[in-house]
Amino acid sequence: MVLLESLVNGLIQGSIYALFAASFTIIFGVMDIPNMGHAALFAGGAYVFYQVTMLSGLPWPVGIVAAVVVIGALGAIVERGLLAPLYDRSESEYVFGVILLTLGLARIFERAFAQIWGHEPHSVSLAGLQRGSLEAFGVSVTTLELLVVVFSIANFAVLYWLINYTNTGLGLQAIVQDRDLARLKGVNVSRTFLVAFVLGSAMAAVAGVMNAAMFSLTPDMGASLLIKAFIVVILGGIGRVLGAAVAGYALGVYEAFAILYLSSYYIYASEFAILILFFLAKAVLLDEGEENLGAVLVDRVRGLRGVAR
Amino acid sequence: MALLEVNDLERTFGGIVALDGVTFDVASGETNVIIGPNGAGKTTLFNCITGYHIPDHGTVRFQGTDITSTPDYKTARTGIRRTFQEVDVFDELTVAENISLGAFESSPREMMELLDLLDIHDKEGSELTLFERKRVSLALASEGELLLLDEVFSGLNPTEKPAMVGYLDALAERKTLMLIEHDIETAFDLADTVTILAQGQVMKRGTPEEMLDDETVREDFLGEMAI
Amino acid sequence: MTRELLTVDDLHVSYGDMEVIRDADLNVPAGDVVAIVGANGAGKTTLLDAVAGVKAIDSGDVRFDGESIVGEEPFERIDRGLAYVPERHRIFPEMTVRNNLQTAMIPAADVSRDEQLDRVFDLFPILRDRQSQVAGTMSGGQQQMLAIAQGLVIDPDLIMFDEPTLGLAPKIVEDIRDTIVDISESGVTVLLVDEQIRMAKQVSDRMYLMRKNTLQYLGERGEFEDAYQNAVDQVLE
Amino acid sequence: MSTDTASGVAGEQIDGDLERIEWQSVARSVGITLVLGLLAIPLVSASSYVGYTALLVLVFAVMASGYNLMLGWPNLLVFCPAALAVIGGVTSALLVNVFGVPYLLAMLAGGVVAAVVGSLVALSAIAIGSSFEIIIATLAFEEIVYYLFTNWGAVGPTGISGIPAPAIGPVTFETQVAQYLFLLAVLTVAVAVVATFDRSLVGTLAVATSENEDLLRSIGYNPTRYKFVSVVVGALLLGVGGSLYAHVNGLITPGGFTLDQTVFLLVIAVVGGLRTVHGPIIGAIILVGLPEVVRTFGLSDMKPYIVGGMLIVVVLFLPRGVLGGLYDRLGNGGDRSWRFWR
Amino acid sequence: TGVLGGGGGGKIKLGAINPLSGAAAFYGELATETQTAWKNRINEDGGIDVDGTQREVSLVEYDDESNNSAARSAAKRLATVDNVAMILSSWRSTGAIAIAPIANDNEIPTFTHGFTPEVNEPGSYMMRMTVSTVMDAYPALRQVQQSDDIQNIGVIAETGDWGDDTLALMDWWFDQPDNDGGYTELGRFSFSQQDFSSYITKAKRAYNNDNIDAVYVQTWASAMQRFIQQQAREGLNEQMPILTGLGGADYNSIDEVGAAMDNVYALGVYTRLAYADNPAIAETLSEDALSQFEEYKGLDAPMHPTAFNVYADAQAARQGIAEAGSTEGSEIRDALVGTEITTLLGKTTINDRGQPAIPGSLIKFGADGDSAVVEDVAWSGQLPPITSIPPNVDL
Ligand SMILES: Nc1ncnc2c1ncn2[C@@H]1O[C@H](COP(=O)(O)OP(=O)(O)OP(=O)(O)O)[C@@H](O)[C@H]1O
Ligand SMILES: Nc1ncnc2c1ncn2[C@@H]1O[C@H](COP(=O)(O)OP(=O)(O)OP(=O)(O)O)[C@@H](O)[C@H]1O
Ligand SMILES: [Mg+2]
Ligand SMILES: [Mg+2]
Repeated sequence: MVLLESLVNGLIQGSIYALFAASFTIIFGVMDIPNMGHAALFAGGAYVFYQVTMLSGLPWPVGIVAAVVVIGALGAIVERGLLAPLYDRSESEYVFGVILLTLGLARIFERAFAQIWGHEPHSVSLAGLQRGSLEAFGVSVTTLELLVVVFSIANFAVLYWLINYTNTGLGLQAIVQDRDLARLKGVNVSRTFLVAFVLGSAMAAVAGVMNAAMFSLTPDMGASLLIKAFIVVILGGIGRVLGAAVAGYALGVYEAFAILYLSSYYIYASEFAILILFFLAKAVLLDEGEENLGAVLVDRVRGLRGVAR
Repeated sequence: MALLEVNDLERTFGGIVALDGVTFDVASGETNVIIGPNGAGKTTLFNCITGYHIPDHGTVRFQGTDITSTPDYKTARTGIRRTFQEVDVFDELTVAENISLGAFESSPREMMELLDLLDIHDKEGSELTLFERKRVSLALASEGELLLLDEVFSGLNPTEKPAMVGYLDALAERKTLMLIEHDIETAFDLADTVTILAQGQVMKRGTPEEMLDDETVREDFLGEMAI
Repeated sequence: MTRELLTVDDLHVSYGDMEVIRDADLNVPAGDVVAIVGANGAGKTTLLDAVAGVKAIDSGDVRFDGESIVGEEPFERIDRGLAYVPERHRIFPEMTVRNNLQTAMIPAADVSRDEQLDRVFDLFPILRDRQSQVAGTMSGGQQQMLAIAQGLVIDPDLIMFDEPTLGLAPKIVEDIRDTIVDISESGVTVLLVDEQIRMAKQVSDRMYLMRKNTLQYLGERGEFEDAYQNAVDQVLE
Repeated sequence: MSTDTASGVAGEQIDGDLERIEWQSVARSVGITLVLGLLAIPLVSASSYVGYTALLVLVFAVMASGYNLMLGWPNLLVFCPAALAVIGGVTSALLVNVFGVPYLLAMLAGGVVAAVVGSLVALSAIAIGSSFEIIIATLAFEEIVYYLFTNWGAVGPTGISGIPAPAIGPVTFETQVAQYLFLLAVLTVAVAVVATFDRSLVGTLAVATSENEDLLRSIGYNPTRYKFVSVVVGALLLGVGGSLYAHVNGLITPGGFTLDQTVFLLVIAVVGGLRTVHGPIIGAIILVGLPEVVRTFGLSDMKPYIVGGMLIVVVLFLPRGVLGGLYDRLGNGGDRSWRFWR
Repeated sequence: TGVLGGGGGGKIKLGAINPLSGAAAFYGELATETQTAWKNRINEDGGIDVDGTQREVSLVEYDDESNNSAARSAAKRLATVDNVAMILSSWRSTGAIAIAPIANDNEIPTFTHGFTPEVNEPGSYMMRMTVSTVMDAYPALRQVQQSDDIQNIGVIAETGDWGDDTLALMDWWFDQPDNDGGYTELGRFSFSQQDFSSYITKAKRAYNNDNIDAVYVQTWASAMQRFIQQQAREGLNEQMPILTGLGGADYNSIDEVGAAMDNVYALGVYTRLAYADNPAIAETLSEDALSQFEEYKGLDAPMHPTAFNVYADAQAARQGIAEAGSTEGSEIRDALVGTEITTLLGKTTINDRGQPAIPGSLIKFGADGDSAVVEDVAWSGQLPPITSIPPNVDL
């Protein structure tokens, strides 16, 4: 009973992580852009929705469309205007550059949201979905929570299809590996990247609306989710859409159960410890496609021992 | 005693058998050329000798000591140096700096003189032409006793190849060389012995003349251009 | 009169202040194999890059099948049937062999994918066996085969090879040579950059020498021997 | 000698001895720091507030110098400098407060403990290998340090307060000018460490690891070693910086050393110029000083725009940071490490 | 322009450190607006009477970015560059620790909202009118003691200092021989927690197993609201009361929580003012407080409990300066400590450690259709100035 309920809680919590991570996967996981401004796009979508529905009184579908369009356009401007000039840089310059630049953007956006809409939490209503609820086996979930689960799964499904079964997805993978060669092989580099970034932004906008409807709307609404999303995407394996989905839900479920059994301070600490161990284990066991575990282990241990040389 | 003794080396990658029981010796001062089809395991053999990869089975002995599982940076210090199939130099360092990093005992100047690099000593790695890069990477690799050179001629044009042969001849006076090569003509010019590797196995070893005399070798491995 | 499939007129290309190609004219008749030979750094790769649309040109004209393609993006040129196999087995190292081929087919809207895959797999059976291997873990020569397959898989009208036999074993070089002859016979036009020269002589119908940034016409099939010797002398002097 | 003149090649450029460090150039770097630092004293003593800001600049410059060693040379994306700094700070604060250890000893102990922890971080980061996984794993490590400290009675969420000012023997650096001089001395030592590292073979090899590990291994060097040394030395400086922070402020709270602080240090290092000896100092002046300028002009409201805008401009137009950009402009490659024998 | 430091004869310079950006920015903005409204009112009235001369007030405000270092530099700047007579408000606890040495060294009386035993040392220049988390829990614990239905409570608290102190208080309280009942720790969560369903599940399990009869939740307002909403959605409110403290900080958005407030006990200190229309609540407010609140309503200041509190700080500052007849920090402090201060919150005294004894009440909410209503005042009286755990004041 409690277990079932915790499982449901975990899945819902996981869906929230997954919801945020889904749009982040394409921008960070696939396109290799560590976008620190993603939380701002997320909140921005919700603010546009708030403006259109709660302040201007238009129906909610208009709000969704407006959020998608405005944030998608914003994404396009950011990608074309600010990120594109960095693509040719060496790896470390690129990573630092993108992190700092999007951090700067995040500051600007957060401040702008606060100045326009205030710091106080707003509540938004999404077609009254918060109210309706379903009950089965003594566990109740709201319609909105269900929708969030469905939406995040649908997001991942679309992404999975897009990355693995479409030209755009193939092109994306190619660009990330070797931009010049991708162009030479006829991938429309600027369009593909633009499309993907805009798609990621638009997905973030819708996710933001849902998150705001579930909880409340503040300028820094996505901040705490951003780091989880980083974890989820990397845990799932860069570029692996399904991996990110699984990691998102795993994290949610882990937290839900950890609350039941672990002294609460250690939930997050243990989460992070597990994460580090996971990376270490993965590095040792699955060394870039090598399947000879023994040899890899020996290699690694030797590499470390070499320090003392 | 042979300088290098390779005994029954095996290495697989997943289901792919790259080396399948390779055994041979290289005597000190000898220039040994390894030829064979693409994917035969030549590069993997170099990787296993240097310790870049650890073989699944078999041993590598250098100057009588077992170095099978010695990591690559240590084998480099004991006297086995190599070049990579993808020519590599440090792009952000100048030629002189590159070579100073590679040289432990001998003087960088000597090496640069030998390889005609003095004139370009202050060009950065990223500014070099292919031939220059090849020479710098050769210089980086030339400190050891035994030099493993992976396709040093590939991509060089007909005027550059003879020059490269000249450099290698000069090196061969002092060092033991193993070359992986697809350019049969040039390679056989240099070779004291030739090893044919195919499907991870040593097919035949012998002098260049013996190879050219062998009908099946000619047909299967040398191609008509070598004739 | 044969139709000129590719024409380059008065082409100038530079890197920064350095002019790498000066006043180059090139005619590639449909169905022929045209070879360009020349020393390292002469500008051959740059010429192909310019024709493929990955390197911007300073001035001049590039026409494909009669139409100017200057300013077009590479994907537009590929869609016209212009394939390019760049030098030194440039492939996508972290993708599988199959995905490498699929990626190459993205801009070629009208080819039948499975058929094309089958065709290149027949040409390079090793690639069929290694379809799901991560391309970067293949041997150098295998990667070169993949690079060539990437060019062929779009069923082009004109294919440009930049040193296609680099790093390939002699037997495979012969296979590639035969392949070039085969595809040429099936109507595909080939523009070949080769340093080995020997192969260029064997397969080409027309030959150019790239020397000190200029392109010099060496002659038609049958006239090569003298012209070639001349050219080599010039290079060596 | 005659061949030299004949081919126009100076002997030193070619026969450079990698094991030999050019102390002259190290001394130059240190000298510049010291002279400019001393020249600024009138500013410090004239206004106590400028002086206070100057102390912060020096403290952050020490920390960022340490961080720069990890980021700039081997390009290891270690994301837990704040954790290493707080470890140093807490160690030194507890040693002084609880055990009455003399400050200088406590400061060194802070550095050493941070370095020991840093060595574990380094080994893990090297084993993990992939950049983004290193980022997340080290971020996670930072969180763990935060949880452990907030949960540990001796520190707790409100941290340690009432930490005495730095002192050497009987001399306590109470006044701002005194503290400034002490911090300047420590920073000078830090600059000496970084410059020596930079001009040494180890530093050059650390750079080489970021370029091509396989090639490095093939010529007999173990990249692990040079990455390791960079991180450990960096951690040492971070620990010392954390100790300075604790004793200058009299307070250290775990909450002040989380992601925000890490990002702040990252921004200082990158804005100043990665892989430059003086970059972190320039970065600290800009990033600690900027908010004060903003305040002075009554633009507090605009600060996020100003800081955000500055980050964007730096990234777009000065990718190698202010100092790196300056060196590029001057065209002399500045103190790029591998120019070690020029 | 004649603006000299606190000691001169021109305007009285007061400093303000408010979080205008970062996590607590919402409160910082409220503070700014309220302080500005207060200052304008004072200056319209001719200023503060300092030893016979009417002097106007000027405010120097800095953003602490919700961050300790920034708070510290701001305090330093106010103390050394601006030479202010007093500093008003700093939202956060660790921020208060960061600025305490500066306030003390420079003898600048500082009103802070942070709960921090560390700064509440004898002779401290750091003072406050706000209730602390520990004081927060006090009426709830009294309620547990008095109620027959509630014996054991489940406690859910933030990770961090406030949560720690809450748990410490619980330990101490239930250890006292006179206090029966007990508590179970149900979990800690971070400040930015959005989803509480797992905690509620855990509480529900404890409730169903008869281990607890109510939950006590310690957190800030927005998170509290989410908690209440989620618990109501689980249909749990009717059975299991939520006790919460929070000084009643901002249940002004109760409209948004609506009927979910059913069966919630919340401590009202400044919130009460928002329900002053309710006769039961009005009972708990003094005449002075009510009339001052009427005055407040005439200002252009936010109708928000946090704003009421900021205003009370400012009122206290005014009283201190006027009574001291000086802008000397030490004299203002002497005038403030131990004196009865009248603000819109009622009559308050601040002890030598800077801790207030302040009136408050525990309000029990119920539901009326879709909206929440005040059902009952469960407790009313003076909250003791708890300065340490165990409290050195008899509760
Ligand atoms: N890391 C790896 N993972 C998987 N397979 C590998 C790996 N390295 C090599 N192989 C496979 O092992 C075989 C031998 O490769 P190797 O590179 O040694 O060939 P080679 O003889 O050097 O060929 P070439 O002449 O083309 O360079 C090939 O089939 C190759 O695909
Ligand atoms: N990206 C670049 N930036 C600057 N100069 C370049 C660049 N690429 C090539 N060059 C220069 O342009 C000239 C022509 O180079 P290109 O690669 O076209 O010659 P190539 O004939 O293909 O030579 P190879 O036989 O070595 O392939 C060379 O001098 C080269 O240094
Ligand atoms: Mg090979
Ligand atoms: Mg070329």
